[in-house]
Amino acid sequence: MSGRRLTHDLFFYLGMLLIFLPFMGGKVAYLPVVFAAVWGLGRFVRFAGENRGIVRFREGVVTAVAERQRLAIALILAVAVGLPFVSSNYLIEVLTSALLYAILASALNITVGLTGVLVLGFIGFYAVGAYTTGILTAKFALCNFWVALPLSGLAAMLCGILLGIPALRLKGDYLAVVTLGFGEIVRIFLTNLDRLTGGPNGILGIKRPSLGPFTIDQPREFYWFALAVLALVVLAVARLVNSRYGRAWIAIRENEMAAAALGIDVFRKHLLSFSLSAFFAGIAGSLFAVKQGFISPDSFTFYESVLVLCMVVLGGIGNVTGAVTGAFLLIVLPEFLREFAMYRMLVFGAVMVAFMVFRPHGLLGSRLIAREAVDREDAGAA
Amino acid sequence: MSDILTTDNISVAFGGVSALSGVSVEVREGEILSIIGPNGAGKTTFFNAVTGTFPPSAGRVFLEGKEITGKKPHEVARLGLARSFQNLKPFAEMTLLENVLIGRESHAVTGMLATLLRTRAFAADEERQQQKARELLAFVGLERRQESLARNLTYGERKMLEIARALALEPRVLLLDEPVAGMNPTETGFVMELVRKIRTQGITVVMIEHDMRMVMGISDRIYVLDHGELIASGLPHEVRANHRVIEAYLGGGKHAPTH
Amino acid sequence: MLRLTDVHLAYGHVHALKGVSLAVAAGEIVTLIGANGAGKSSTLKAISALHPLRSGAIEFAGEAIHALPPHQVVARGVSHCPEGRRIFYDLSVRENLLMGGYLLGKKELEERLAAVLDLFPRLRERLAQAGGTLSGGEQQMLAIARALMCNPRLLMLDEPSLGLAPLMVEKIFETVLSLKKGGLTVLLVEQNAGAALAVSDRAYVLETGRVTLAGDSASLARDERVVKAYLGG
Amino acid sequence: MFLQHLLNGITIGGSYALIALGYTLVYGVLKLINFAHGEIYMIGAYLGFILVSLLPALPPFFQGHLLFFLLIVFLVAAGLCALYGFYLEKVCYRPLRQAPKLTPLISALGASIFFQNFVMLTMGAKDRIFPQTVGMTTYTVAGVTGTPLQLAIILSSVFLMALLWWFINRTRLGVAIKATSTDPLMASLLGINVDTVISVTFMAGSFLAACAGVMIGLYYGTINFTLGYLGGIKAFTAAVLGGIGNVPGAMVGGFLLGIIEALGAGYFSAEYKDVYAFFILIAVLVLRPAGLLGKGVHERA
Repeated sequence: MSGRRLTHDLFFYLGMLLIFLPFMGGKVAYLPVVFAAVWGLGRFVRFAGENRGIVRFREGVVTAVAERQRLAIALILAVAVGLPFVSSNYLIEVLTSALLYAILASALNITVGLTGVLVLGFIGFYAVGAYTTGILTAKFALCNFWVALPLSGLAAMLCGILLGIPALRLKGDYLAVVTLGFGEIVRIFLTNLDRLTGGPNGILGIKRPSLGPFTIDQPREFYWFALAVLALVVLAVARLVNSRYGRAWIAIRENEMAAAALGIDVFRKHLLSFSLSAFFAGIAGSLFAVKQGFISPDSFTFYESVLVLCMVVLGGIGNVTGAVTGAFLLIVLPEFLREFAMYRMLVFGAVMVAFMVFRPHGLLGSRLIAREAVDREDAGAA
Repeated sequence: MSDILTTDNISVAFGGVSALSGVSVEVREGEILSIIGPNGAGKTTFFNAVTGTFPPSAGRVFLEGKEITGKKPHEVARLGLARSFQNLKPFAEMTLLENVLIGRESHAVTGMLATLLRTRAFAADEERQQQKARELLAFVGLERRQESLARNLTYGERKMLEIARALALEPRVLLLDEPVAGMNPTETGFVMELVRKIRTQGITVVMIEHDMRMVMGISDRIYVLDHGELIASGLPHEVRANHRVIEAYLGGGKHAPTH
Repeated sequence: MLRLTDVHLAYGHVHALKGVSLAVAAGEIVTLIGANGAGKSSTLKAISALHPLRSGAIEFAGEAIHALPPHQVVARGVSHCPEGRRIFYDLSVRENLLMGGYLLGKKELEERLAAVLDLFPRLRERLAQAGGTLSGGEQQMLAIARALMCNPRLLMLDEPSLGLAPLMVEKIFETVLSLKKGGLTVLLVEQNAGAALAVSDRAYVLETGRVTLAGDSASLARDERVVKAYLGG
Repeated sequence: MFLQHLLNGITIGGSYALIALGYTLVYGVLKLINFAHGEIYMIGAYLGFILVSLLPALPPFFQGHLLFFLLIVFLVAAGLCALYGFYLEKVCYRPLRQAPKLTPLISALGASIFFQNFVMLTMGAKDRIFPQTVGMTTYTVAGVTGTPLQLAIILSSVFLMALLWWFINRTRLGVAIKATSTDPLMASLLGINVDTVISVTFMAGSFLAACAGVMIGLYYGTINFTLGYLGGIKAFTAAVLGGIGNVPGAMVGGFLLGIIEALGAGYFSAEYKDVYAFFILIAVLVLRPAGLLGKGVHERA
């Protein structure tokens, strides 16, 4: 290491000290420790990035998993089904909520990952789904869960269509802001339409569903139920991806003009992906309502939208399994950080930054990376 | 021969600047027609206006006698008017096969439900489209690379992929925007052969091109654009002799384009 | 003055330069010819450090420059006028030129501006106009003028004749010749091989990322292979 | 009544505009939404709070020259925030220049969560009350009630915007920012150090956001660590309203948003105050997709 680099690093951290100083009061002593850790991590990652062996190992793993997809899926499913037998009720609750987020992330992946449309207020659809179920089954007790479930999906889908028709004519970041606006509008209405939504207090006493003689009452049963729904959603998304729909979506993401010139109705395909996402989000919302038994606007903040988006990106944009993985990571990981209690979110934010900086393509890599690995082998063989 | 594509006085203006003014052309069925002219003459603008990418501000466009003015690009494409782009636009993160399959989209018939349930009809349709896509890749000489990602193609290969993709629409008329720009003579020869083969399949070809050997070698007729206006049209040798064309484009100077 | 030694460069999987070695002496005009994708523009990009080398070395005036960031390559006196002109459309002609002389001192900048405008009197009339409103030929002139603002020792021009009317092309090449008379070294990339060979001293032919032919322009212009492939004989 | 709402709207709008400028400047050079920008604004407000709280401990000279003291507060808070902007770019964005489009967005959100929790841990989760510094005397002119503070805020916002305008149109570094926005590659070929330009852009944006933060702190009197979220979203909305990437657009958008909100809250219902902004935004975007002052999206052939 050259002396110049060291001076540079020194100034870098001194400057950081300076900006954090006003907030720290007497606790400045911690900072150098943190800086030292950050510095060390940076060095390590640089080493890892330069080390071709590690890169090749990762590619090997990606290819291997891609080749034994069925086996991998069966294995994961078996573990997922068996998990409740060895978990505490608390852990099952956490896992169930991870399942719901996984549904959301898979749904969002359709628009963000496949069509390349950034949606920032996605939780709005989730809220619509949850409130539809809440209002139908508890507030006015109009029908049972099994009727409310599809209706929740459809209600969210309707919102998606109503929002999509004007909004999808916009491009990129403008569209993102409009969806962000939608999320906020939903939340503000939920807070203020007291008679319908219960206002800030929300809706209480939403019952868990029953099916004939069985109720899906126990945490464990509900977990399985959510798992089944997730499996269906993932299957549906995967099948769409590997069909003309998925291809058209990706084509639009890559180049709208070329896609249109090849006869693809860009607007309708956008709207389709948007409303499908909304539908699945509504279904997830419905499950959320019955899982909690209680919903209020506080559960549907911008932060939740961001969280779901992070799941998609963290797992690897456009990667179906990536979205699910991202969801589990982001829900289960903070649980392990519980011991840090108040520092949990601080660490979480820092980890998010670090993760993106060091693994910009997400944990599992985008669809592209996996294919590049295969294509490289072709090129090598040719 | 009847006219398959005609424009009636189309004009395009961008923010007050006229890019195309009062251009009327008739494209005859089965011919190879070239549009030439200096850069900025409005050739690509003409393609954009015809295909609905940037609709004309005045005038009308007819395809097989039906008016298509102001229709969306995808509607125009489905009616049988396919195009390639000057700046290459392959779907970089898709394989070659998938790229061509996008062009088959308007011929695919399976619905959402069949796709989700993976019905037999779905499988049959998918197989049919893939078969056709493979044939097209073979047609342009890319069959061995069908599983490669489009981003890993060379420049010339990308141009070929664009043509295959446009052909996947099974168009009546194919618009090619500078198909041989930047290619060496061998590759140019291959494309010339390809364009002739496309015509024998009953597809009318309209192309924008700077390469005079290509233009003079395979065109049935030529239109010349300059400053957004049509300044000449006719058979290759007529156009070559037209003094306005020489002045505006071909040039007599010692540094005139020689290739 | 400029020397490339076994330069390799790759964009992802596309291996654009596969061991390019060439040299440009002070005061000469050297042309790179070749088909699209042969590696001409990539060579220029490698020299101005827009893309890191996979291996090899680039030396300018005796100093290795391939590890420098782009702005420091410019500071050493290498100016690159890329393909497609890349005028700042929303900036005025004057601002465009001032950006070209970004590294100069205040007084130096005014002097340089006056000198460059003497070369391109057309631009003087249009100083306040936005760059995007110029005609194609004027834009090309502005691009060259802007590249000259930093008072370079080596000027690299990428396809200056592209898309211009024949008259304009002639003008551009006359300008290049007059710059050479003023002592500037020029590295030219051209599709229009005939015109480029007519003005340059020496030339290199690039094919698929390699130099396949090199020599003085006059004999290359007569070389059978060049005539067949690039001059359309 | 109308004029009263208008005055309140302009006061708030000025600070929206200042924050919006940060979004717009950064978007110009990096084509990226700096989602942590709202937190910079929040940190600016807290720095202002910390500095103002120091007043009683300072020599009496400062108590006597309050305006001078406040000027120093502004400069120090804004200067430190400029450093925050510098670090934000350096740590969260610079390594991601070549990364997929959404990656920097996520890292920005991470930074945002980090900053929020950092401030919460060090300054507490409860509202902090700004010490009374400027007298709260009110003046009523033609039925419109205003404070000297309000006037000062409006004047300083306008002054800061003029300063920015001068910077980007009259200085070489400023023009380099514009040049880098249009074509970063070309800028680097002309000897412009694009990294420096980007750093400066972040610092300028953060400087303005911090000023807005201190102003809002003084104006409302209370601050909270969640301040950055809504402020950021509103300002971002303002930037998009005017046409993101467009500097005058951000100014117009900011004032407009402030006024719309104040009028909406005054004439309709205050509960839905935040909704009006979004509805107007959606309406504007649907009718004029590139924002009010934005240029139409056109492909250069």
